[in-house]
Amino acid sequence: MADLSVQIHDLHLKNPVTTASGTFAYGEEFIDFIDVNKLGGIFVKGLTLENREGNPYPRMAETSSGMLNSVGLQNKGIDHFVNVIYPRIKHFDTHIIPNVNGFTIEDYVKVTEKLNELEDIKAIELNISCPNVKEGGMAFGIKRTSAVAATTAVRKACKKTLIVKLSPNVTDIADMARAVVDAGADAVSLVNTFLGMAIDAGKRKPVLATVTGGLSGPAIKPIALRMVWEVYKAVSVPVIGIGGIMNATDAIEFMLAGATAIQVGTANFIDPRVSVQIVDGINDYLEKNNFTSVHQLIGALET
Amino acid sequence: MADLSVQIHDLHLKNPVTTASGTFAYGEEFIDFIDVNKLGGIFVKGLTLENREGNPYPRMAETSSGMLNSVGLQNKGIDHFVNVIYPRIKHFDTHIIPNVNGFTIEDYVKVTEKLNELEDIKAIELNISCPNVKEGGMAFGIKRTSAVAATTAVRKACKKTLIVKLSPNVTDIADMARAVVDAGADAVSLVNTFLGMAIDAGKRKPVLATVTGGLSGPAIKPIALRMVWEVYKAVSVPVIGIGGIMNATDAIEFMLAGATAIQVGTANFIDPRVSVQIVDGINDYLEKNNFTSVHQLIGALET
Amino acid sequence: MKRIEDFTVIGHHWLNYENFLIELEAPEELPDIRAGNFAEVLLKNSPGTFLRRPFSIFEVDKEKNSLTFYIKVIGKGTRYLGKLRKGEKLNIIYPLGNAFSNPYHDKVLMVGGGSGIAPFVLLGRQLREKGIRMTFLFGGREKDNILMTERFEEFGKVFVTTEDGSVGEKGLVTQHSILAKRPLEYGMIYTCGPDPMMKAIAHIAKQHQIPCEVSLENTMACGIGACLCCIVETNTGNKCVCTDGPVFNVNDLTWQT
Amino acid sequence: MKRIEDFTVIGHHWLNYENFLIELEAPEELPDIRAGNFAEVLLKNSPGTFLRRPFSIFEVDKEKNSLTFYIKVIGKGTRYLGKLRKGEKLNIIYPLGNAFSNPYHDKVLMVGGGSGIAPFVLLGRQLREKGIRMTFLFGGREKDNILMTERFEEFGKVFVTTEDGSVGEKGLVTQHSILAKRPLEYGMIYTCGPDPMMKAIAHIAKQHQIPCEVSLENTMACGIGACLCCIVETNTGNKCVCTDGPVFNVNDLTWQT
Ligand SMILES: Cc1cc2nc3c(=O)[nH]c(=O)nc-3n(C[C@H](O)[C@H](O)[C@H](O)COP(=O)(O)OP(=O)(O)OC[C@H]3O[C@@H](n4cnc5c(N)ncnc54)[C@H](O)[C@@H]3O)c2cc1C
Ligand SMILES: Cc1cc2nc3c(=O)[nH]c(=O)nc-3n(C[C@H](O)[C@H](O)[C@H](O)COP(=O)(O)OP(=O)(O)OC[C@H]3O[C@@H](n4cnc5c(N)ncnc54)[C@H](O)[C@@H]3O)c2cc1C
Ligand SMILES: Cc1cc2nc3c(=O)[nH]c(=O)nc-3n(C[C@H](O)[C@H](O)[C@H](O)COP(=O)(O)O)c2cc1C
Ligand SMILES: Cc1cc2nc3c(=O)[nH]c(=O)nc-3n(C[C@H](O)[C@H](O)[C@H](O)COP(=O)(O)O)c2cc1C
Ligand code: FES
Ligand code: FES
Repeated sequence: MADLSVQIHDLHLKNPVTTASGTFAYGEEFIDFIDVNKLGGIFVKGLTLENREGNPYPRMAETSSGMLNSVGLQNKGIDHFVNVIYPRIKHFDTHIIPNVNGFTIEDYVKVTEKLNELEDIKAIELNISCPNVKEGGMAFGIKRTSAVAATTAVRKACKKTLIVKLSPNVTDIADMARAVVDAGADAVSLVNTFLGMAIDAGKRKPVLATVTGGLSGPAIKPIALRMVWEVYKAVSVPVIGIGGIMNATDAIEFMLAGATAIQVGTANFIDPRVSVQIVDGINDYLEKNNFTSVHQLIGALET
Repeated sequence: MADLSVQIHDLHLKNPVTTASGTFAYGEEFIDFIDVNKLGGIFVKGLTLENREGNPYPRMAETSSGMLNSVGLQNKGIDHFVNVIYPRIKHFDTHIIPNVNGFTIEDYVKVTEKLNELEDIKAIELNISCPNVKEGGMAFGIKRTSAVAATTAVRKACKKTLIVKLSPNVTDIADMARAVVDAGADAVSLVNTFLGMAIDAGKRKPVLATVTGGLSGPAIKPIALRMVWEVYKAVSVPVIGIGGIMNATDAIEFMLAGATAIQVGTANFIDPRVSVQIVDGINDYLEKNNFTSVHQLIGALET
Repeated sequence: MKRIEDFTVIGHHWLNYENFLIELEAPEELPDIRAGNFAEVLLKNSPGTFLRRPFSIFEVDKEKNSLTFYIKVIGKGTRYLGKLRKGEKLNIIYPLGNAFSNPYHDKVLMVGGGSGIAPFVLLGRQLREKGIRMTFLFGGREKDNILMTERFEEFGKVFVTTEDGSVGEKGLVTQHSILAKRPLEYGMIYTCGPDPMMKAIAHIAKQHQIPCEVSLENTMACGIGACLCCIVETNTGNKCVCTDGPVFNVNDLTWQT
Repeated sequence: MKRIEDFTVIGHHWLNYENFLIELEAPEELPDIRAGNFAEVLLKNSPGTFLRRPFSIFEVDKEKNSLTFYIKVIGKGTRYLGKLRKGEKLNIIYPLGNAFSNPYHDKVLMVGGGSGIAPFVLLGRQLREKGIRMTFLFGGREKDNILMTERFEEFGKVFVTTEDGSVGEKGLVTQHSILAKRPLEYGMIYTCGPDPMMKAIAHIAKQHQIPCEVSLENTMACGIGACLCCIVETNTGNKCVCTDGPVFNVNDLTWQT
C-alpha cells in the first residue's frame, strides 16, 4: 500500500479522493454501496442561510458525455444542517466539508460563522461559482472584485481551512485563483460547472425550466484539466481538481496537472461505488509504477 | 421544398449550412463525397500573411465526445491562396469565405486587403479566437480592447461582409459580441474552440506537443448553444452558430437559439457527407412542421 | 437496502414494434420488492447515452430469481435495451423508491397509459393477497398501444379506451363509461402514465373524493436522492421523485387538478 | 476517387489474445487498391470513441469483393472491432493515402513489427507480379507477437527476431544476421511498425545507401487531408501522413537517423 495521504493546509486527508458538492448529498445516500469512511473527504451539498426550494422542474438534461443541472442550491438551510444533518454524519471517519453559498456577502459570512461551531468540521468550501442562482453564486466568482470581497469577508469569519471553489466561466482562471489566494484562501478547488443550455428541437423549448444550467461530466474534462494546470502554476496553495473525473486514470491526470486532491462529481450518478474504486485505482497505479507516495504524482507532468 | 435561404449582411446564402474553418480544408477534399455546391458556404482553412508550418506533432487528442487540436494555423500564406487555391475553387457554386488570421493588427489588415481583390469572395471571417498560436489569435479575442482594435482596423480595410469569429474562452461573450459589432462587424460567428488539455497518465506527459489545444465536438455543444443564445439577445447583426453540430437537429437547436446560419466543424471528420445531410434534414424538419421558411426558426425558442 | 448488481439478460420479447419485455436474472437472491419500486439501469455499451435510465419493476419471479421490465422505446437508451441479447450483463441499482399504499377500502381502480401500466402487475398481485377487488382502465392512441391486457385479467376486469376507437371505447381514459357511473365507488385510484392523463384522473378522483396515488416518471440523474434533479412540488416543499416517490398521493402535490 | 460505403462483416478471426483479422464485404465492386492504402473505419456503436480509426488494407479479395484488416487491440476502438459479429455493418472511407513505390532493382527487404506487417501482403503480391525477389524480416517482443509468417512465405524468405528469443533469432530486428551481411544488397527496404524500429532500419538503410520507404501510423482525425493533424516534418515542410503518406521515403523526412 502506497502512502495516499495528502494535506490541504490544516486539513489532513487519508487519500486525495473526495466527492463533489451536490453530487453526493450528505454521504448517507451512498452507504448502501460503499464504505464512505474510505474516502479522503465528502464535500456535502451546497448550504445557504435559509431554506431554499431551488429551481423548478425540469432541472436536468443529458448531453453528449455530460449533463446539465439547474438544481439551484435546494437545501434546508444552515440551521437544519447544524441541528439535524451534522449530528447524523459527524461520526463518519472521513472529513465532512460543507459547501457555503450566499446571495450576499453577509449570507456567506453568517453561514461560515455557524459552521465555526462544529468541531468535526475542519474545512469549508466557499462556493462563488454556482451558475444556477440569479443572484450571488457565479456572479461573485466571475468578477475579480466580488470574488476578492467574498473571500476576504469569509476569511475573516472562518476559523477553518478555507477552500474557495472557482468558476470556469471566466477568461483568466489563473488570475482569479491568485486573487482569492491573496484574499486569504488556503486552497482552491476547480472547476464548478460550465454555464450551458439544452434545447428540445421538437418542442422548440429549452429543456431546463431555467433555460440555462451547469454542464458537468467527462465532456468538460479537457477544459477543467487545463484550468487546474494553469492554476497550479499560478498559486502556491493546494489545488483540488474537479471536472469529469470518471475513474482512477482521470484522477491521476488531474494530479499530474497539479491537483493535490480531486473531487468526483457526476460520476457518482453513473456508479455510486466509483469514488472508492478510484482510491484503489490510484493505489494500484502507484504500486505498478513503483511510487511510494501519491505526492510523487502532484504536478509531475513532464512538459 | 421550404425556403432555406438566409442573409448575412450582404452575403446571400442558399441555405444556412456552412462548414467551419479548419475542418473542411478548401472544400476540394470533400468532392469525392458530396456536391459541395449544395452548401450555403465554405469557411476555408485559416489564412495568415506568410507561410506557416503550424505546431509540432502530435496535434490531436480524442476526448469524450470531442477532440483537441493544436494545428496552429498551418497554411501556405495568403499569396498562395490568392494565386493557387482561389483560382481552383472560385467556380464552386457556393460562397468561399476565407478565415483571416494574424499575429499583429497589421497582419490582419494586410491579409484582408489581399482578399479585397478577389471578386468571388463576398465575405471574410476575422479569426480573433485561435487558441493554438502563442501570439495573436485568441489573445486578441479574449480582451475587449484588442478585439475592438483588430475589428476596427480590419473593418476599415475590408470591402466585403465582415464576420468576426469569437472565442468562447471569455467571461462575457455577449459583451465581446457587442464590442466587435460596435467596431464594425457585420455579423459574428461563434464559437471557436475551448482551450483544453489532455494528459497521457501512463507516460505522465501531455498528449499534444503544445500541451494545450482547442476542444471541439459535441462535448462543447451545450456551452456553445448558451453563448449563441446570449449573443443573439445582445446584438442585432446576424449570428452564425458553431460548436458540436453533428446533425440537423443540432443545427436546428442553434437556429432556435438565434443563429441565422451554422457551421459544421468536427462532424466533417466523422462523416464527410454530414454537411449536405444537414441541409436536407433542415428542409425535412421545416416541411414536417409546416414551416415555409427557415427564418421561422431563427430565435424562435419559446422561453 | 439498495443494491448494485450485474444482472444477466435471460429473456427478451418484443410485444410490438415499440414495446418489449426484458427479463434479467439476479446474481444474488432477490430482496423484497414492492409495487412501485423501480431500478436504475446502466447502459454501459450504449453509444451516446451517459446517465442510467429508470424503469419500474414490472414482474418479479422468485423462482427464476429474475426481474422483468416492460419498456417502451423512446430514445437512444431504450433502443439500445431493445437490442440486447440473452447472456448480456446489465448493471442495475435497485430496489429504488417508495411503493403504492394499501387502499382505504376493498375496491380499487388502476388507470394506466403506455408503459405506465408497468407497476400494476406487482400491485395487482399485492392487492389480491389482501382480497381487494380491482378494476383496470387502460388508454392509448390506438390498438397498438394497448398491450398485455390479459396479464391483468387474473386480477380483475380490464377496460380499454383508444383515441381512434380501434379497440375498447373510443376517446380518452377519462371519458370511459365506467368513470361516468354515479356514485364512483373506489377506495383508491392508482394511476401511472402520461402527465396529462394522470392529472385528468386526479381531477376526477378529487371530484369524487376518492384517494388517488400517482406514480411519476420525472427525469432522473441518479435515482438515489443524491442530485435533487427529479423533484416535484408538494405542499411541504420540493420532494425527490426517486426517494420520496415515485408514488405520491395527489393531495400532497401542488398539481392544479 | 475516395469512397464512403457501408461494408458487412463476413469474417472475424482471432489470431491470438490481441490480434485478429476482420473481413468486410463491399457493397459495390471494389476499386483498385494499392499496397500502402488504408481505410478510415467508423465505430458507430462503440461507446467512448468519437473519431474514425485508420487501418492499413491487409488483403483484397476481388472474388469475394472483400477487404481484410489485420488489427491489434490497443484501446477502446480496436477492442470494439474485436467484438463485432458477422453480418454487422461498418462504414468505411477508402482507399486512402499513397502507396509504396517500385524498387530500383529486383531484390527488396520488408521489415515489420506488430501490426506493421499489415501492408506487406498486398505489397508482396504487387512486387511478385513484377518478378521482384523479396525477403521479410519480422520482429517482436516474444513468440506471440510473430504472426502469420506463413502468409509471406509464398513471396519470399521470412526471417524472425524476438527480444526473448522464443522464436527466430534473439534480439531486435536491427540485430538480425541478415542485416550483418556485407554488402547489404537490396534495391529497397520497406518498413512499417513502431517508430523506434522504423528509425533504426532507416539508419541502416542510410548507411548502406539503400532507398528506404516507411509507412507511418500518425494519429489522425480525418484521414482525408481536411484537419492537418497527422503531419510529419519533411525537408519541404510539414506533410499530411493521410494524403501525402502514409508511405514516405526516409530521405524526405527530417528524421535524425
Ligand atoms: C420512476 C420511473 C419509472 C419508469 N418506468 C418505466 C417503465 O417501466 N417502462 C418504460 O418504458 N419507461 C419507464 N420510465 C421512463 C423511462 O425512464 C424513459 O422512457 C427512458 O429513460 C428514456 O430513455 P431513452 O434513452 O430511450 O430516451 P432519451 O433519448 O433519454 O429521451 C428521448 C426523449 O424523451 C424525453 N424523455 C426521456 N425520459 C423522459 C422522462 N422520464 N420524462 C419526460 N421526458 C423524457 C427526453 O427529454 C427526450 O426528448 C420510467 C421513468 C421513471 C422516472
Ligand atoms: C495509416 C495507418 C494505418 C494503420 N494500420 C493499422 C493496421 O493495419 N493494424 C492495426 O492494428 N493498427 C493500424 N494502425 C494503428 C491504429 O489506427 C490504432 O491502433 C488505432 O487507431 C487505435 O485505436 P483504439 O481506439 O483501439 O485506441 P485508443 O483508445 O485510441 O488509443 C489507446 C492508446 O494508444 C495511443 N494511440 C492510438 N493510436 C495511435 C497511433 N496511431 N499512434 C500513436 N499512438 C496511438 C493513444 O494515444 C492511446 O494512448 C494504423 C494507423 C495509421 C495511421
Ligand atoms: C446535480 C449537481 C448539483 C451540484 N450542486 C453543487 C453545489 O451545491 N455546490 C457546488 O459547489 N457545486 C455543485 N455542483 C458542481 C459539482 O460539485 C462539480 O463542481 C461539477 O459537477 C464538476 O464536476 P463533475 O464533472 O465531476 O461533475 C453540482 C453538480 C451537479 C451535477
Ligand atoms: C482541426 C481543426 C482546425 C481548426 N482550424 C481553425 C482555423 O484555422 N480557423 C478557425 O477560425 N477555426 C478553426 N477551427 C475551429 C472550428 O472552425 C470550429 O470553430 C470549432 O471546431 C467548433 O466547432 P465544431 O465543434 O463543430 O468542430 C478548427 C477546428 C479544428 C477541429
Ligand atoms: S434523481 Fe437524483 S435525486 Fe432523484
Ligand atoms: S488526418 Fe486529417 S489531415 Fe490527415
